[in-house]
Amino acid sequence: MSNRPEHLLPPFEKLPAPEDIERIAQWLAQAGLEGLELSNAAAGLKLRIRVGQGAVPCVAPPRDDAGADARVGTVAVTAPYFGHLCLAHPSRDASFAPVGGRVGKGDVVALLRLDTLLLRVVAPVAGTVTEVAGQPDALLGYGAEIMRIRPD
Amino acid sequence: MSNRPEHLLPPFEKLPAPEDIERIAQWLAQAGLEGLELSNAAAGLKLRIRVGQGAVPCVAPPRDDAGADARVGTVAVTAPYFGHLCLAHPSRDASFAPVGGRVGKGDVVALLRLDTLLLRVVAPVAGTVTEVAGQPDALLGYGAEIMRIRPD
Amino acid sequence: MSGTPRFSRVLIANRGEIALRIQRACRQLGLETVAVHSAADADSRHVREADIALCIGPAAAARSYLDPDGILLAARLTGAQAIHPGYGFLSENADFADAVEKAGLAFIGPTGASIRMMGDKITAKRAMREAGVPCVPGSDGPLPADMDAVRAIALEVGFPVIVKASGGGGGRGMRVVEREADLAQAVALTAEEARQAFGNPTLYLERFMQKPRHVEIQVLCDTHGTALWLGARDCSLQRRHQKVLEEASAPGIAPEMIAQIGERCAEACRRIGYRGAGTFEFLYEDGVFAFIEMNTRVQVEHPITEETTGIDIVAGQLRVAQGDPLGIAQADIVLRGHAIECRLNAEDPFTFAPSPGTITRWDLPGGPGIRVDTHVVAGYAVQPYYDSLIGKVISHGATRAEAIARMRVALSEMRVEGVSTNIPLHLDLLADPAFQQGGVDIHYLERWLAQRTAS
Amino acid sequence: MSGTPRFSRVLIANRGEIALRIQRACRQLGLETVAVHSAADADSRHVREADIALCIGPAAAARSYLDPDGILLAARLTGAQAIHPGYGFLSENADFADAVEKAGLAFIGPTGASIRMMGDKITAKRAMREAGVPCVPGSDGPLPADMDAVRAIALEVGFPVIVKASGGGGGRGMRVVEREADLAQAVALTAEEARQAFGNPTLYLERFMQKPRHVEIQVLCDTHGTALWLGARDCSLQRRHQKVLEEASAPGIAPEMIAQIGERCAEACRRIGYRGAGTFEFLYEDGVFAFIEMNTRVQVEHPITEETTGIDIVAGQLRVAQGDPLGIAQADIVLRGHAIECRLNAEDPFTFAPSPGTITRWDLPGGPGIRVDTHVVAGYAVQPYYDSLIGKVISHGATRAEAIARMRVALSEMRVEGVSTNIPLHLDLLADPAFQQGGVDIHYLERWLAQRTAS
Repeated sequence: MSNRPEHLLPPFEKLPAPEDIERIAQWLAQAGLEGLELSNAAAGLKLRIRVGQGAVPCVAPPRDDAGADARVGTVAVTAPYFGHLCLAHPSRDASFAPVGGRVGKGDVVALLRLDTLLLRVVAPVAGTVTEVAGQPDALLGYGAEIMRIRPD
Repeated sequence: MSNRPEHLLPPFEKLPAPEDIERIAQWLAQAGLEGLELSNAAAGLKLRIRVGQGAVPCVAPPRDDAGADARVGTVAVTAPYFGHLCLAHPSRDASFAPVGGRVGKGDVVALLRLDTLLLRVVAPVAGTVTEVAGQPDALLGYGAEIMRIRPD
Repeated sequence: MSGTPRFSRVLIANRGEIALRIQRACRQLGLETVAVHSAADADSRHVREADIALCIGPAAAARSYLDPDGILLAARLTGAQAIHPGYGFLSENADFADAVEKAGLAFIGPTGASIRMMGDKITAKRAMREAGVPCVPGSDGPLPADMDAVRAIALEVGFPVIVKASGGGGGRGMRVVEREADLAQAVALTAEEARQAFGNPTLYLERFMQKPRHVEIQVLCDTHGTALWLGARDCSLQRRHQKVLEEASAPGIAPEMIAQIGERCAEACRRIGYRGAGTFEFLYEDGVFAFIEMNTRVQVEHPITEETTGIDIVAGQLRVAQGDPLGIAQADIVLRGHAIECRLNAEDPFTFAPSPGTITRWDLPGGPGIRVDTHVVAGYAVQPYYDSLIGKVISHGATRAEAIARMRVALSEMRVEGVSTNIPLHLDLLADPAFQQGGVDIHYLERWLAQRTAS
Repeated sequence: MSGTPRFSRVLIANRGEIALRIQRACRQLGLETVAVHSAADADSRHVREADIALCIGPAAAARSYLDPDGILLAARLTGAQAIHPGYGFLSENADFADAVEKAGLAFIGPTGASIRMMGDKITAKRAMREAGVPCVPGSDGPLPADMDAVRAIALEVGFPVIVKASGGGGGRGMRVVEREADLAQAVALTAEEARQAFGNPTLYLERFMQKPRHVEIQVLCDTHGTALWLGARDCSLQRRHQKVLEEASAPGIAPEMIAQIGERCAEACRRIGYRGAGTFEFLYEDGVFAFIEMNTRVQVEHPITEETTGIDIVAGQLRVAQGDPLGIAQADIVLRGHAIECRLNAEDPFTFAPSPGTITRWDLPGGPGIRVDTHVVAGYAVQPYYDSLIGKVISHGATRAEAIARMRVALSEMRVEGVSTNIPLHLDLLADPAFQQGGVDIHYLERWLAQRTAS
């Protein structure tokens, strides 16, 4: 009798077809989930789907707009959460990762400030910063592009 | 204070641009009108647009569907009014213009029956009937395609 | 419905939103529909959904929607037993109404005789006066030659008055008189002008309404003696005599006064044996109502009355034409809240030039108190041959303020691409302080537009 | 609004049609909105139109709409002073409500304490009993060991009864007893089963409602002592405990009986200091109302109550949260006509498999008595991550028959392409004679579906 959201997974009465599993895995990945377990006690079935995430840095596809060429082969650094963008440490002047700068994988390239909280944004790959899209102090949403790195 | 339909012609305060006149002429032709007179007494302007109609038999453009090739270069005979289609005279058996038959320009190729009234449908060009689309006794709307003629 | 229905298949002799509106009412009542249409409207929504669709001519209205013979023939060929004329086109053509009935079909509207009477302003006003419907105070005939007698009439009518030549028209042969002192000279001048211009010095005199509002009363009558008035609408916001935005009820006019006028309108309907829906249009200023004309058909703005009364006017027309009693009494009609209608036109919101073309995006508003009447769907091509009305947004709220607020939200969330619309004009109007206060006169919008252009 | 408003910017912690519904109410009241959304909903209509939009996480609800910390942080970063939780997600999370208030923001809903009380079925029922809200008749505690005493209880409750194990659940450990003669054996068997299955032979007993209807009462309460009931809704048409089609009022139940129950619900609200909107859900059979639970939030089906009362429930929630008095009394609430809501889901109408995808055509219905609440516009992509609700069509008519007729016309003229919808199911249901007669029970739809599948 409640209006709680229903999960939109297919009814699980027999083992899903491989293409269904693939589709579910894709949804999971897009949804930022790591895995899923379906079980049907009556039928004695259980299905676990796990998705490797994070390990897949998002290489930008070629785009139509100006500068598209320059982006081919670069990797976007996106906001892992929302918050105000800090390209430099609040107590210092120098940018973490200015255009042309080199970064190592896992280096802090920016911070997200949430009130008093500071979240680190790290480089998903080692390489050279080609472009910084985020404006200092702008409120960024989750997934917003902060900068692009050309991998070594 | 009335809700009568307003005619949707551009305000006529100076002479319309040639492309506007062309556009208006096109609307008129599509609307089955022969001409239009715009006048602006204050500005002392008057514009007459006349459209030659009827004289332009509608040559079918090439179409994608099956049989398109066969239609290239043929002329459609369309219903000049609405009514039930008679492909033969009610008191006779033979069709006015069966497929493969030859017709002269202005020949009666079908009739439209409106209750007790009979309207003649004439060939817009001389040629050979390539296709009869209209079903006998069907209620046709104005402009419905009855048959196609390949001009001589 | 009582007894054997007169008809089960209705021919809709119109196009656009009202054709769809009629079709919805027919389907709701279980009636089949015949959509007769021009070649330009073949892809229209109501055509697609009709039980029978028949193209009766080219785009030109004269050869389709305004062709009485064609429409009667189409009714015969499709087996329709009734014809709904909508508004505009043939809806107030008395001869057509007679021809329909003569052909044994039901005309969904009043009798030809009623249409004819109301179509003639002189007979209409006479009938209204006799029924006690207030008309503009005036001399009720030619002015006498004696100036003292003229003065007495003017004083009884009340200044300002307007002196008019009986033979005049089009703004010529008339003169406004503000004060008694100016009356004699004005009468003499106007009589002389009239003699020269029209060869007839006969004058008459009426109260001059300087800043009147347009207020109208909706009526609905059956053929069993019931005539109901369904409240008032204020349609003062007009541009070039075309209504732009309407509301119900009329702000700032006491319900008791509306009830008094409404009752007289209903009584007039009973006297003349009026049937179906109709509207009594008035000018209103300083507590004075003056009858202008009666529209003997459903109007564009009927939905705001439906919203405030809960009565389906178009379904009511159909039931009345079937011969059914309305089944409600005046006491059953309770006005609830306030409703506003914005007419959406495909036109430039500044120049008002029509904007025909294909509508590529058509995101409609919704939510509480929002009703949309439109024949448009995404992909619809606005035709250049007809009026530019592409839909109506109707808001309803417990108060006028709530209706305005809902309309503003609704229009601001509409997205239309492919044609220009007057939505920006409506949004500006809805934000206008004088509109928000309520009760602007029929010249207000033109002044407002002139000022907007100037600034 | 009276006094200084508590907030001028509202964070909408939800998605889909209810997020848009809340945004409309905010804009109507002149409040700014913050749309927090998941990455999957970036193109959503309310996100596009919000004053501030912030993506707070990926599609997974756990990391967006169900993330209390993230939502509170988002409120702080965007300067929102109030949070509307909608339905589902965090709307009935008492800890979240407390955290919001503790952060100095207004939670647009009842207090955490009210949510907590109603979230626990035992405390909820106790509170309801004390307030005179009827609960299912039963033993009100463990059955005594003495069989004569059990029999006396069962006779007072009335047969059929259901004997349940206190430790049971999920359909196990219960037994329906039709006649007094079978009672002793049933009690013995169930107790033995319960001892074996749950290690606890304690039983209780309730009236067994065989074919109950789901009837619920909407309430709306301010913080100044006013608690109103807004009529009843019948939501018996359910599939797998999901409501499919709802109507107001509940057909065939006397208004006096609804008024009596409604007054008790309002009284219960006054007793527990309830604020905002809420719903008392009942099972109803043979004149007996049995309280099930209270939903402490706005419900999907709130529009049908808005249509029949003319009260904007979501705007009411906002006003109450501002600290304003509702400004109306129970006597001001007049129920008018009948309303029906059809929930539109992107799903196969036969298999009910979800049908995510891009909606390429979305032609909405309209006309009198038709309201549409939807976040969908043409081009919208139905996300697979959330529920499949793509909109609600609400019809309102002077009578139930008119509401049904209008809904049938409305749904039949909708055109949706790109995804499958349950519109065909609704059309079949609306044509069903038992539905048309009214008052089907909560098992009806499942039986109807089983029969449809079988045939």
